[in-house]
Amino acid sequence: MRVLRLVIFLTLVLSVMEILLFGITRDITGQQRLNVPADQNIVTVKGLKQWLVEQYPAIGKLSSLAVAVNNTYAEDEDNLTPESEIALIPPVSGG
Amino acid sequence: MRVLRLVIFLTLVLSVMEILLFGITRDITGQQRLNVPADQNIVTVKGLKQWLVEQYPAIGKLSSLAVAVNNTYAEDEDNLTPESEIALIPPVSGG
Amino acid sequence: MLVKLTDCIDINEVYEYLYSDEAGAVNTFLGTVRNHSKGKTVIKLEFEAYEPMALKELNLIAERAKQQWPIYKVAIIHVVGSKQPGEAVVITGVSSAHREASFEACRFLIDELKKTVPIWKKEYYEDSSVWVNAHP
Amino acid sequence: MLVKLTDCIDINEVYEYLYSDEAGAVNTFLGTVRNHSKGKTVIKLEFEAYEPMALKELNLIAERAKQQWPIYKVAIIHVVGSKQPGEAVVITGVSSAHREASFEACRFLIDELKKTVPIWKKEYYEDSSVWVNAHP
Repeated sequence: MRVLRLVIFLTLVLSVMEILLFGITRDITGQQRLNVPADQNIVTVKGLKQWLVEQYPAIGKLSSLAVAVNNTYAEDEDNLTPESEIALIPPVSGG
Repeated sequence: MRVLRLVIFLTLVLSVMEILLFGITRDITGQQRLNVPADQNIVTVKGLKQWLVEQYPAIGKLSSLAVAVNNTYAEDEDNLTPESEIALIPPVSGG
Repeated sequence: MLVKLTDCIDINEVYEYLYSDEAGAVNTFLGTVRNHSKGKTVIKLEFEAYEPMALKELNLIAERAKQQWPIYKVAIIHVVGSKQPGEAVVITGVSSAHREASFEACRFLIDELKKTVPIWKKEYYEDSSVWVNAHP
Repeated sequence: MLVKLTDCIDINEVYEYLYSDEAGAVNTFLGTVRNHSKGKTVIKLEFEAYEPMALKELNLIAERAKQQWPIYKVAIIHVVGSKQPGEAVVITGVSSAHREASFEACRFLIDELKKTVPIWKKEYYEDSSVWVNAHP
């Protein structure tokens, strides 16, 4: 019983996804990084975007919303794993 | 008779046209400026070009030949007067 | 390729890098902070970058330019941090044998930079501020 | 407008002139002496200008650019005399609110300069020399 609890605990902790935030999404969330609880069962880019918009409707009002995985733009159907570096990319405005 | 000679002399001297030369036309003629004798009766840009090509056939072999009158490109039918600043413009190659 | 993020752009460094005895043409684009935007007086701009990804994207753009045009050297430098009107924000530069390639590639660099590189700017006016491009 | 013929081009002078708190975009084109031309090694170039007319034509081109694009400042400087590989020959530059106009106007300046301005260059190779463009 104790062993089972430990396994569940570790699984939850290890599988928390951390999302890096920049620009306006820092202002919207009031945070520089966001933890996605494992029990949300988010496995794709599309799933992450939907969850974010539910949590923070202001994110749904942006001109565009992209997700980068390991410093590369990801497609909606791409899979997410907790080991990846995941970042939310609101509309860029360099230059 | 002496007065007539003087008038003819002055007319010739005053009506000599001076042509400024640049670039390859300096090399062709061996001169920086060219005098067109009044007795050649050259009155247009076209006439000047024809005369020049007769005197220096190498000028006829250039990619283009323009004439500037008072620092402005002139057309073939434009008139020339000895009072103008006249320059021969071989193909330009600035830049 | 001279590709970096920096606090302050040094134009002479860019020219020294781009200069080459083989190249006859150097085109550069410099973006600076305007004192007006959409009718409002701009006090300052703040630039934030997702630095590792921004560098990766800048290098990708420079590589694509080198594949697309016969060019010798490519420079792209963008600032991060706070900038006031008149200050340099970005410079793109290309050297090539002939001018056509230098103009086209330099234009490509700045156009692509504005589309894909994860850098964000916040414009500060006298009484408000806004993340540029954030909303339709 | 900064329009002149000179012995030596100073890039910083050009940028100082073009910079403006109103302008967000500065495009410049720099032409330099290439060490090769049509397969031959270039030793030096000699530039000769019909100076009063060259200045008049350069000013005309700058004026036409100002009529055609919404631009703030225009610079065109060309050298006269002898130049070695790597040295600057010509610089054109434009500042404007947005980048499109700066690229297009700067390109126009150098394209027109090469077509109409009475300046001639002689290329010196190891064993010969030629007036560029003189023959078909």
